[in-house]
Amino acid sequence: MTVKALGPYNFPPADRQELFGDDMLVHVNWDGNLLFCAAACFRAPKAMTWGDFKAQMVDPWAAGDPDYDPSRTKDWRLGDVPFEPDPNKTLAEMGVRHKAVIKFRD
Amino acid sequence: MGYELRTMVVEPKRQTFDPLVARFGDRPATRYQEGSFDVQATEHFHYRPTWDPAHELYDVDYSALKLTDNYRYADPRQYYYATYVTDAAARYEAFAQTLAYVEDRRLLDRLPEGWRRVLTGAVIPLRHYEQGAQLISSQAARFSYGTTISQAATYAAFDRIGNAQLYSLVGLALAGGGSDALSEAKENWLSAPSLQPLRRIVEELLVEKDWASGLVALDLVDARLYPLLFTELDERALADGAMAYSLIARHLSDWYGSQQKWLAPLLEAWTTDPTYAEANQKVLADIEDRWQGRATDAVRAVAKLIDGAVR
Amino acid sequence: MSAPTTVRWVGVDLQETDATRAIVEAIETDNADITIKHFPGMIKIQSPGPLHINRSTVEEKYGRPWETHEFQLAIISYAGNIANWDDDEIVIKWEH
Amino acid sequence: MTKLSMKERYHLLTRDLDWTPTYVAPEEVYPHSRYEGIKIHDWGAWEDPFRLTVDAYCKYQAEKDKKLYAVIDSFAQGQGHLGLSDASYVNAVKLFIQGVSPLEYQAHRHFGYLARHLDGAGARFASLCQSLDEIRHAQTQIHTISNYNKHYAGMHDWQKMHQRVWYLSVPKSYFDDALSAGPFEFMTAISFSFEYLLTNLLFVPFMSGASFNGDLATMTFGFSAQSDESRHMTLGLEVIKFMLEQDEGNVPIVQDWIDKWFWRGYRLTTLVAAMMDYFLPKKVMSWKEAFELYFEEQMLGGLFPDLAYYGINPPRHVAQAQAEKEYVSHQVYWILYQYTHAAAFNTTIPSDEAMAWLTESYPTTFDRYYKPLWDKAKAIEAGGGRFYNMALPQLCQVCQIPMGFTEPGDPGQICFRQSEYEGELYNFCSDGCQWIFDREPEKYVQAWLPVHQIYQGNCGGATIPDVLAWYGIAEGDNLDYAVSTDKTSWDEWHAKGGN
Repeated sequence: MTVKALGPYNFPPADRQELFGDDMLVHVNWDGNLLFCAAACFRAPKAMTWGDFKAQMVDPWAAGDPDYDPSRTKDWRLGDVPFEPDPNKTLAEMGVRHKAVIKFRD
Repeated sequence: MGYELRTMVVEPKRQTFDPLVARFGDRPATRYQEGSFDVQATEHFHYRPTWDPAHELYDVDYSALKLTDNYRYADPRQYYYATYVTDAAARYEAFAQTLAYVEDRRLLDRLPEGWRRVLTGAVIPLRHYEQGAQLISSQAARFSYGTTISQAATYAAFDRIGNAQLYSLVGLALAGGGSDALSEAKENWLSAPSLQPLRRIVEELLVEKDWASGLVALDLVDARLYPLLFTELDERALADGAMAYSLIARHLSDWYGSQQKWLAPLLEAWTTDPTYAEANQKVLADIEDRWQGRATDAVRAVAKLIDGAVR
Repeated sequence: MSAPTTVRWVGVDLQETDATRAIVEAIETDNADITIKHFPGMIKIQSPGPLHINRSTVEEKYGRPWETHEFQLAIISYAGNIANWDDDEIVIKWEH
Repeated sequence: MTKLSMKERYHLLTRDLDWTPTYVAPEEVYPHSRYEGIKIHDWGAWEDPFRLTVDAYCKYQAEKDKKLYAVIDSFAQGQGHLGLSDASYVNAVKLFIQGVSPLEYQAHRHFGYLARHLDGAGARFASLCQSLDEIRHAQTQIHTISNYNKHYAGMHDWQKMHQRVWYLSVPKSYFDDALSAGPFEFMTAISFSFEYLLTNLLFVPFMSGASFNGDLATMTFGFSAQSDESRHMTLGLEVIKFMLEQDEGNVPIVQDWIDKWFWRGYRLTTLVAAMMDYFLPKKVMSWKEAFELYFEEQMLGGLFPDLAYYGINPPRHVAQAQAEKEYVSHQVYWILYQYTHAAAFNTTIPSDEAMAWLTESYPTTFDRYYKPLWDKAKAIEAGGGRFYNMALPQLCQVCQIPMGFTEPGDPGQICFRQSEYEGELYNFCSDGCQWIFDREPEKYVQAWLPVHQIYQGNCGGATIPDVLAWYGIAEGDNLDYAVSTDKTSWDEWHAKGGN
């Protein structure tokens, strides 16, 4: 189904990847912990390593929960596909795309 | 606790909303100002309209006539909803009283020769003209930019359908409460040669996309039609002893005065705008070129009918 | 889960003011089996069948002429379909 | 001469004004009324939902406003705001002027559009009346709340806030969605789904809440507006029936729109759910009770069996809304609570008394899922902190609410849905929102999502203070109620007052 309109109706997405250049938006959710009401949204360089992403973005945010222990994160998934974090791989190399969702548990 | 509180005066922290403070200073704003200035959204429209994908939901480009600041214009009557309906209610009440008097004294039956023809041939058919005028005004109410303009156009649209109902009430009264005079007037609107140039203008203005062009061109017609019917002809009615006509005419002539009160300053705002004055003047001149002659001809055809009916 | 509803209520919500009291009384007079609930500032009237508001009954309760248009000054909301609104009565019901 | 009936007379004063143009093509006069696929064969079959002429309209409305403005004036002159149940109540009023009044205004403009662009004169006149009613609502709200604005925070720049602040993109995008649709879909969205199906959930409990909390001015404008609303509801129902009766081919189109706009409207009302259960110091009824009374009983129980006659089913995804009545208000308030540093209202941890009421009102969910969160927030506060979420949240592409809703059947698990369209990913809070996107992706890819715009640098800067300044949020508008200027002032006024 498409939009019915009086004239061509095709506009570029307001938050398409190209507007973020070498960066992209990445969502991270702490599954099973409702303290954070929703997944966090970060702007991160595609070339950022997983190690930096976790230490510089995920950990400071999750530390808003006094019970957060950065060493206890586990069960990582990209969308619904499990992955083993490799701190030296870049987000792009891991297959993380603009507006993708990463989930973990503790 | 309540009693003690009432004796203490709490000083306000601010007098009004920020956009009004920015425009008029930090002092209490009028209800007209608070309900009008900067009320319409201006940014971050989420989706393009499917009925006009080339524009935004609110867009200055719905007209060629432009203002540097759209709130450069304000309605001198300062009508917001409550004051508008209050005045309108009084106007309709006054008209109802006039009509009741006219009916009570059977003044329509006592109209001198020819005046009935003026009513069914020229005046009552304006109920259709006014409905067309409502559509043109509603186009302005939706597509103009900024609440001061769109609000005045909204009330004008409602006035026009109100006028259409006043003309219809005259028609009902003329036929003793029945619909015969209305049918006759409608027939005239659709086929009498004296009204066809007028109907043609209205129909062509209905397909005019630029809301301001529609409004301005309609005003060119109004500016000839209303003085003819309700000022000049009123003189003749008085001379001729057509009391009912004169009593009714006053209400329509008053309405036209109120219409001018909001519209004339809008034209002035366009022609004196610091940025767009020159461009606007050209657009307005084009509108005049296109419609003025035709408006004159259309109203002349109505005048001719009247001249044939009464002296 | 939806609360199982066998009765298809129609109803009106009216402002709780002195001026609406006569209307409420007229509704009570003309409609059997209605239920009335009070909320702050508001009265909720529900009826298992069509709800009638009759001009003549309201006029009797007010002791003065009353136009059905005046109902607009009292009503907050309603449930059902306004099947008729003329000079003499207002009827709210489900059609099908 | 026989006297005309009310119906005949009304007909002559409205529909008989119309004529079929001959100098231009009729379809050129009404160019917007065919492209949506709705077929109307006979506008003459339109049943006028009410029979008010312009003179009667002005008379009754002037009378209503005379009463209303007298109350507004006396409330202001008598410093009625000092008699509220508590200053925290004003947060509900803030949400109203920021989020609802601008919608009234949008409705005003676009019913003006219907008054121009529908082919049927009866429907146009009803729309024109509604266009006037809606500017009435916007203005009476502005005028009532103007008095609160003089004394309380969060309302001083509502116009700017409505267009910029993250949570207000929820109502704005909802209305932008309706306005950008064709005239028939707009009527299904606003006249039917919003005014008929859902408006009671917004207004009636809100206004009863205002009354109960000492806000007579708001109660008066609310109930006075509602008296117009009953006309709007009638129009909404007439529109739906008219489309369904005109052509069988209209039925699936209307069903689709009902499905879409129920969910869209329901998601919007979850903000009201949070307001009802958490913002009002004195509670009137819970969201769950209101939902059962006004939606389940009256709409699912009453209206939809009527519409079944035409082959219309209850809205797709309605079961999800029914399941959520047990917990949705807690989820939305929890979002608002933890992002209060970026909001133009104040939230706080519910008092023990309020918490007990929540436990009692939501016996199966509150203690199990939400009380533990509040306990944690309390613990953080006991340690001298205040729990604020310091990351920007993921937003739903369609409803634009932070994605804090949970999986059907599991209030413990956040719900994620994702679609790919032309090489880009889009995220949704629910099956309902995903379904809406997948129907019309070209529309929803345009959405101005506040979080994504902040990250593009379009919202005043990169830091929270930059963005707040751009939002029009000043000191005192945001943060916890405990440290708000509203509370400070209230305590001061009442101390002086001898309390």
